[in-house]
Amino acid sequence: MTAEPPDQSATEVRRALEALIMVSEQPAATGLLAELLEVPQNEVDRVATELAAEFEARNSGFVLVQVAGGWRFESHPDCAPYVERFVLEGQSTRLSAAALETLAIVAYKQPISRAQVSAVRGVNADGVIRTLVQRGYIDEIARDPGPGQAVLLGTTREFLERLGLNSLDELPGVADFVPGPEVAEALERGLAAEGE
Amino acid sequence: MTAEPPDQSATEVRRALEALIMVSEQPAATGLLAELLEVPQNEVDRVATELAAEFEARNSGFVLVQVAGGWRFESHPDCAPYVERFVLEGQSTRLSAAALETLAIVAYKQPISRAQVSAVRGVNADGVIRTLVQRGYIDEIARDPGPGQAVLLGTTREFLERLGLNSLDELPGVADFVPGPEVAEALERGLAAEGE
Amino acid sequence: MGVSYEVTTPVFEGPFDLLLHLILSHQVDMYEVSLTAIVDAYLAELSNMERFNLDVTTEFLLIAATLVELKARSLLPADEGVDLDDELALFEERDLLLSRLLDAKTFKDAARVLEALGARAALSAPRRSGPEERFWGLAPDLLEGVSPLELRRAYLAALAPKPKPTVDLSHVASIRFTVTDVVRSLTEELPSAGRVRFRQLTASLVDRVEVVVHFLAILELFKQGRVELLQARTFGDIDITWVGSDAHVDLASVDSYDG
Repeated sequence: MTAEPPDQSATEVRRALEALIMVSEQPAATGLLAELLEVPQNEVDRVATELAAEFEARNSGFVLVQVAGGWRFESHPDCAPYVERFVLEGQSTRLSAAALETLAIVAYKQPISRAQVSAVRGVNADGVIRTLVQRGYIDEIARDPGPGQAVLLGTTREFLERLGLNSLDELPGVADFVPGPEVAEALERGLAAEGE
Repeated sequence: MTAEPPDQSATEVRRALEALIMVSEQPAATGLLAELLEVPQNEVDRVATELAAEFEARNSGFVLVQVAGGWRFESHPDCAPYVERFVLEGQSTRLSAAALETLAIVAYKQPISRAQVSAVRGVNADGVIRTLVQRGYIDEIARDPGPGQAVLLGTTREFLERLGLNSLDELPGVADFVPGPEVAEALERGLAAEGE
Repeated sequence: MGVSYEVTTPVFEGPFDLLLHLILSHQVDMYEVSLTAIVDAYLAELSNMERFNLDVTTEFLLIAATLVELKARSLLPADEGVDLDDELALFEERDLLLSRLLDAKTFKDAARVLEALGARAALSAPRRSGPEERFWGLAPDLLEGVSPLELRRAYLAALAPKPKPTVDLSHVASIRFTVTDVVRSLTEELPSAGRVRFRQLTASLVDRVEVVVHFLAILELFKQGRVELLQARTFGDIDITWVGSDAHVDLASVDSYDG
């Protein structure tokens, strides 16, 4: 190791990174990888990003992606028809419209209490919330410091993984969804007393 | 697809093979791969062997190897020191409360299916079960004779040794404890659900 | 009215969902749309709903009441005697409803994006096989320091009845009776009273929801031809006159509100 060529250690970091991500069951956290490889975190992300591009350029059947704060290997979306036949996990039942809307409310308004979710939905949302908790999308993340100490809900790490997000920052801003003036106008007109 | 270049389907087989081996938890059996890719088994072995050479030539941190009648990606032996540190340090050294509860359920209720464990815990327990299996504390010990033939889990010899027990009979008794009706129901429901 | 509406989705998740659908589906001829059409459509949907629980019903009724209030205001001739507070309260009510509708629309659209993200992510399966067997032995013994008694404790904890997720009823708890209840009691009281004013009838009620329930009960009796209603001016008091025979009031049809 004493007379190693200048880029030997770069190669070693690259290989070790591949090996570690390969054996990690969860997305391999950037912080942990940096610690094990004894390089700065941004170096981990830089090398991994390069690798991801290399695998993509090679037209690989797998991709290296950054998800929930870590790196992991996944099958390439193009190969979904083959993988679906093989992996049972991919066949998990889809969320209902009600569950998706409730999930959106929790994702954008977290931390949020059950009562607040119900208020936004306009109907009691306890049943839907229970389903989302059971399926691992959301969980209790805090307690309201107020007198009632209501449980506050938020999204989980698994939520990020299932949506392929690295962090909540990657969710499109809620402002993107706020209805445009024409919808607001239509709604307002719908509620306007005629003859005004 | 009508005017596809001559080696398009070869590329597709190669990519699908990589994808399938990447996401397989066990070595991907050659026979199964051949079936999914709709090519002869010797073609699977030929392509995989080529791929293995390609990854080796690339000086990858992982290798593609043939084990137990199937193919799988493994970390490269050169990278073992990093993987060892990862296994030693990268993971928690204590069982989480959730993992301990799951282990306890398996210990006292064996043989028990994954679905039943999840039903009793009220959340999906597959991840925790995988960890417990890898640590050698629990394992598949039977199959449900029912229609679904669900895998049934039980504790291992290693589990007994680590707890300093000679046999399961030495587990502290819980006979005086009657589970609530919803747990009983969860156990029944879990079994029924899996049989579906 | 000339405005036909089609309900494309038979199941609405809540009053906002329904109202949103009704209003936005009228968008085609937006300038023709009247509140009356919306209210009629909403109430028609409401009466089509057969069985649902108290929670759902009250939420739908609250919105219905707001709509009816808005409608009533538009139908009655303007009067300089209108109470400014009442009018402001109504505007506030409408703005509140509007902002909740906008919220509903926002999260409906956000849900679609989450769904698309999830669908895209589902095309890839993650690698989860973990370290090869040869490394397993290196993993720290997670059972170190765990005694059989602790295992027993964990088992009992796992099987202990979980605290049932409690249904937060604070927003409906004040409703101590249903529309049916009120219809029943009014059929008993009104014949002897003959004529009564709505404000008099509801003077003792504290919560606005209870007033709404009474209002709906009166409307129900009106629909069944048991009472006549007279409101002299916008937001004025309503005179309720019992005209019904002693014949049995059809409570069964009222049941659709709270079944």
